[in-house]
Amino acid sequence: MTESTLIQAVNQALREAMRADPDVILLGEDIGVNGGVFRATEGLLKEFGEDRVMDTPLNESGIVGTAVGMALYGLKPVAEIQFLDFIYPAFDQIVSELAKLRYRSGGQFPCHVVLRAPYGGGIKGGLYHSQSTEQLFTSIPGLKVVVPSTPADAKGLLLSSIFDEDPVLFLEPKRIYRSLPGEVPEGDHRVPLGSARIAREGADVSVFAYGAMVPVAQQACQGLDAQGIHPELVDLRSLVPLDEAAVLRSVEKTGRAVIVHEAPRFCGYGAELAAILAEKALYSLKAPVVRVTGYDTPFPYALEHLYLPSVDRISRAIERTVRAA
Amino acid sequence: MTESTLIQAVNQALREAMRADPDVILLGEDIGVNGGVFRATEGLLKEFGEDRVMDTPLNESGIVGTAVGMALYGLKPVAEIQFLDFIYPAFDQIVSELAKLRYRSGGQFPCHVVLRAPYGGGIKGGLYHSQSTEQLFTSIPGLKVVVPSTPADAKGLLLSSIFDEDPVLFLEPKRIYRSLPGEVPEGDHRVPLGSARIAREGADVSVFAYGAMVPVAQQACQGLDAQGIHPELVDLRSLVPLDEAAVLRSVEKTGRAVIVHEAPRFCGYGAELAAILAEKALYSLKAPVVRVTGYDTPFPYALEHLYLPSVDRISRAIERTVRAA
Amino acid sequence: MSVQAVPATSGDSAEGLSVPVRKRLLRLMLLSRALDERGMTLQRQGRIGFYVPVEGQEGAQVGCAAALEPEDWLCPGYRETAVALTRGVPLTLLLSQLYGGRTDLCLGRQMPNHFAFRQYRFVSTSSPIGTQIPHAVGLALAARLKGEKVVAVTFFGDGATSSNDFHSGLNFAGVYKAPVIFFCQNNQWAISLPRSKQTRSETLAQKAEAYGFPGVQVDGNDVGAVYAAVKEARARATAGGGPTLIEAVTYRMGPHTTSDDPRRYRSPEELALWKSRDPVERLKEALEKEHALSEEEFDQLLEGARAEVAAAIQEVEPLPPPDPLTLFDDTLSRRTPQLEEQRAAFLAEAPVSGRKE
Amino acid sequence: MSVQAVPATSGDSAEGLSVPVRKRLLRLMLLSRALDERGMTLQRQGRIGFYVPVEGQEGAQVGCAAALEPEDWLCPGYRETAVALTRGVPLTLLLSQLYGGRTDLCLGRQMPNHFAFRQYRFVSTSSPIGTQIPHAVGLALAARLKGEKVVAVTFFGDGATSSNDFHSGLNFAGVYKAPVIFFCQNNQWAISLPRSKQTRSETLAQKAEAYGFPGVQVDGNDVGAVYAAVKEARARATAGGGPTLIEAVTYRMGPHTTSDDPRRYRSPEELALWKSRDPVERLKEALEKEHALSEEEFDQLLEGARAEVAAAIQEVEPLPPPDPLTLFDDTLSRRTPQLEEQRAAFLAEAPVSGRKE
Ligand SMILES: Cc1ncc(C[n+]2csc(CCOP(=O)(O)OP(=O)(O)O)c2C)c(N)n1
Ligand SMILES: Cc1ncc(C[n+]2csc(CCOP(=O)(O)OP(=O)(O)O)c2C)c(N)n1
Ligand SMILES: [Mg+2]
Ligand SMILES: [Mg+2]
Repeated sequence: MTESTLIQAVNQALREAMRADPDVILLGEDIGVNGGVFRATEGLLKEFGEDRVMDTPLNESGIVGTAVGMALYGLKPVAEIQFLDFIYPAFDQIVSELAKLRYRSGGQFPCHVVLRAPYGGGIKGGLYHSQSTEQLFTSIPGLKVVVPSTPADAKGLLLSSIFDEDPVLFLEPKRIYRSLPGEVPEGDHRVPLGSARIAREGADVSVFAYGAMVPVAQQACQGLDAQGIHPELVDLRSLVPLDEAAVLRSVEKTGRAVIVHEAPRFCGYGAELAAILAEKALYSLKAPVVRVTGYDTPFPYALEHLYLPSVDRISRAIERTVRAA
Repeated sequence: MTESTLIQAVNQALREAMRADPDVILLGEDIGVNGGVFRATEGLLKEFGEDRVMDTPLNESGIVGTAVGMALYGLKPVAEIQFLDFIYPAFDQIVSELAKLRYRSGGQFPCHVVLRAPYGGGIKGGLYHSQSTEQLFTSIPGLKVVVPSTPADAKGLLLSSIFDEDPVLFLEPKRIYRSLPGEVPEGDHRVPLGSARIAREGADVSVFAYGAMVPVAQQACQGLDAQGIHPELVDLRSLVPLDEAAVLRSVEKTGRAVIVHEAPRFCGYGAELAAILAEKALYSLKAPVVRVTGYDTPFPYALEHLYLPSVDRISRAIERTVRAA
Repeated sequence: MSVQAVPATSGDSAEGLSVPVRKRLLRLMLLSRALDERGMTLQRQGRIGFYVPVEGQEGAQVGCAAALEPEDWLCPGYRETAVALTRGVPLTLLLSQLYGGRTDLCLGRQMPNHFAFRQYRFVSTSSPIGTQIPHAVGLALAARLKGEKVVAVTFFGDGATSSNDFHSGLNFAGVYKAPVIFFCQNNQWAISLPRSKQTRSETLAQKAEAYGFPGVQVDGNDVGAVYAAVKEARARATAGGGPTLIEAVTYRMGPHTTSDDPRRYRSPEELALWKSRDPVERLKEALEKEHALSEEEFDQLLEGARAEVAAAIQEVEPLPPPDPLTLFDDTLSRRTPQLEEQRAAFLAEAPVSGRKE
Repeated sequence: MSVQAVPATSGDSAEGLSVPVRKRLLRLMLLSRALDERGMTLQRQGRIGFYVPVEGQEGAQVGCAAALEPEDWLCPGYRETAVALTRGVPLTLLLSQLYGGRTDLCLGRQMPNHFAFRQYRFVSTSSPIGTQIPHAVGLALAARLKGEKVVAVTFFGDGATSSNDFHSGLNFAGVYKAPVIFFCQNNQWAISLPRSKQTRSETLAQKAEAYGFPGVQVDGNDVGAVYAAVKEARARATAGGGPTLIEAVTYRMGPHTTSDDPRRYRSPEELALWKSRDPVERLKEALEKEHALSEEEFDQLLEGARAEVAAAIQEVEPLPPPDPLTLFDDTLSRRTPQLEEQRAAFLAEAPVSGRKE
């Protein structure tokens, strides 16, 4: 165990994977000489050379399309998209190719690519360096979507993603890249995809969050203890596949649910969570489900602090939910 | 009033709009000489000339990007995307530009473009000529999403979209382009965006549908009358903005909800409807919400008839919901 | 370049192609044509749902595929039936896909002509235009990394040169000197859009200039010329010389697909002109001029091809559709909990839902 | 073309540019440089959040913008501050955007340097690379349809030539002969990627070949040469001659943005070489050689520029941030029911939620 930041954990996972398997190839913009704009790939060019750490031209559909080709051959490409906000030129490759190759070929051409992308707000990045658009990917059958919230999970989930058989979009909460270091197991540490983590046990209400919203929700939960409210905090970790059993188990216990995400509310990922509860936990629900989310607008710059779910907003939503009839 | 097919109604709306306003410009692949692969633009090149009915090269980001530029100038471009399945090369232009220009410029650059796209299954079009991916657009703040289900609404909603101030994705249910003709008012017939239509009044359960699922759901509802089950069928018509009041009103009356769409279930548009009910109608709900949808897979070819929600599947879901405790 | 432009070479370039080889190519071209004949008819008869004809482009496809090695990777579009035939894919496998039946390797999941044959390094085809182009770059780089001396070849049309992925694929290939052949069949039309309105560039071959590698225009109806151009590009690529863009100038003699009516947008005169350049006729005439082929032998070849196709249809047509439960396979390597539940519900409801078997 | 390639022209081409005009251009270049000095410092001091310097590219930007007419439309990237200055946008408006304060026309919604000035036909800037390129085509076609004799000019970098929208924009412009100028500032770097690894094409200008219209490479550090090239392209476009791609060869002397550290990827020698080609110095020396400018006058110009910037900062800095309720405006022309409700909840919770005012 060593103490690492989340971004260091990402770097460690990449290094581990590349050492363990010569088929792991990295590609992306500025990942070589520059080590990535967030330094996720620091030192890797030096250790593994240009053939395995490829600086690419400025074109995301080229990056993903090339990675798809490598995966069709049997390599394990891990592509960095500099910011999730810049993934859209590759959207066609993701939706039409990456996610559909296995199915459409009757299983002849599985296509295992990992796309790493820093996402989310809180870094004063404005409209195009802050978005949280996981919901644009979670509805695409054939694609896994994973979001760590701690350094240990970042390493464990990334290693699992790289050695998975399916395409994975790996979203990195850049807001906590450096701010919340934690213990990270050495070596081949894996966290299975599709299993949620109970970040905090509680009895009064279930709070669901992922990525950078986990520590914010955690703080809100802690603050409520004093008032005798004991929320359970579930860190989803993997949005696809979703650990539905964990979600239902928690709400069956608490009877109440607060869902937190940075993305706008309307048709956000939280909608699916709420829908599952309306379908499968209706009789357990003692209070309306509540979503604490970004607003249904683009992401602002100067007023970012008012846009993102805060400890305050989450606390109030939890209180309201617990107090509801 | 004349009897028209849905595709004829689209054609009429385009013609009306172009006659009324010289700023209305059409662009897209094969829309000129060929009149569109579905003939939506039949006869328009002849009437309005090449400057206003532009056949474009094969590039959707070029189509949408050019339309954005025209709209920035003040024109009212209406772009055809040949199949919704082929819109993804333009996704960056839609997400990053079209939907954000008004907001990011402080209102200086509103950007009013209409994107028309045939969508959905039931025509044996397989993986790439059948998808229903409205949920990839409804979560994008700054974009309206409209889906007619009758010829009259096709005309009325399209005319409203063309003379709206905001970007609109106008999804045309190609499966019923020709199969269900209906009366269409002559002239400048408008149906306001954001208002649902009660396609059928009922008391026992609310069925929500849109586009080509409306007639299928309608048939299911009719079949149940004999069994003494009287569903209310709400045709949403506009997914963004959603007529939330109409949704809530219906469920407050019936206490039960069945949501129907062709798209895969997980994170589909139905999730938002269910979430709204879990948040705002929990105390009215007498039974779990049920979604009848496509499966969480890509769209099949040979087995399409088993994939799409059928009268049978919808009927059974309604029955189950009405019978639930 | 106008639509009617006469391609760079004309006649039949026999360069290095012996009579027996050319006869083999002719047989493949005829096989493709025979399949087209029946494919179009089967669709009209409602026996298959859709069909994409190759007619007119057999010279380009057969010439290109014949110049490749079995280890080379192919990233095709939806019109590459003759490529698959040249590769040796059995007719029954092709027809299984057209029927979407139980023996379709793709389990009936795609429209006709969207093939995938892993065993033949013939990558799965999709409908969106151009997306296969960067895949070839990735395959080529992967193969090079593993020390394989092979190329990846991607097939696409004149329309596809406008696609985003044409740009990204060619640019990446140039930067990494990837062993790729970009094989563009300029068949003059992208559905109803003529080549002249697709781009103002004089040739499509010259687009390679933008990426710093050679572009070659070749008479696509001259199977020998195509063969030679591909051989050369392949040799350059495997020797480390990087990619080549080949523009094979040809013509789509039939409709875009069975959904299309070309009379809406092109003239009978144009069609007649190009019929006079039919690649099958040209190869036939050249062989006849050399007294290497008789009318009789030709007819035998054609009838043989037709019989092969008929036999394959007979074999494949009676097969049932895929097992309904295959709906729930292969989206991911394992089903999500939600899909598992959907499958269970499907099974529970099956008797009522009109399962076909 | 290697990174150090000497541009096509060198020295200062005075073609048609009188001394007073060149002095005006010099003043604008100095204004941009003065703004850069302060912008970089303000960011380091935490007074603004981010900054994108122009330093080194003033010749290209000022030369281009000066050759245009006020009715021409501009589709900029995020590094076009000197274009805005040349256009006549007041410093206070630029600074309002950098501060994201109450007087920012964009209401503080975007990162610094992502300007929008409708009144100046300076279209709203975004971060994604290349997206503005096809907008220029649409604007140009719209203006032509309305009978306006204007051009649309879009600004982008060497990196952006790899973007999908470079391809789509140039191809559409070629097909429709749209009156567009594609103004590429090849500043040798796309963050850490050198021009040589961006594409294997020898020049960026030659990429126009793929779209059937002229591409011109010009010394971007020679303000007069840029001016002349843009004038010529503009004349051709407005006369119906179609688009031009201009590659202005220049250099980004500073970091990519305040988030970047160029020492990680480029050598001091390279920087020194390009400092010797500084466009400001070159114009200054040329004017001095003609005895049209004294050292003293130059210093006055520079100090004047600095004073202007300082005054504008003083005016703008104290202004409060935008009204929090502006969060809920302008997503659509009217709020959706859901957003209306979110606004109401925000208002209800406002006192506790840390509203700044
Ligand atoms: C991205 C995308 N846009 C539109 C279409 C619809 N479409 C199918 S084929 C075609 C024309 C293709 O022309 P070309 O590339 O020349 O190939 P050809 O059909 O002539 O072989 C179009 C526009 C599509 N399949 N994909
Ligand atoms: C689509 C997209 N991908 C990646 C980025 C991240 N990014 C920002 S600027 C930049 C380099 C741009 O280089 P160039 O076009 O040469 O412009 P310059 O910054 O040199 O002016 C990159 C990769 C982006 N903004 N958009
Ligand atoms: Mg073609
Ligand atoms: Mg640059």
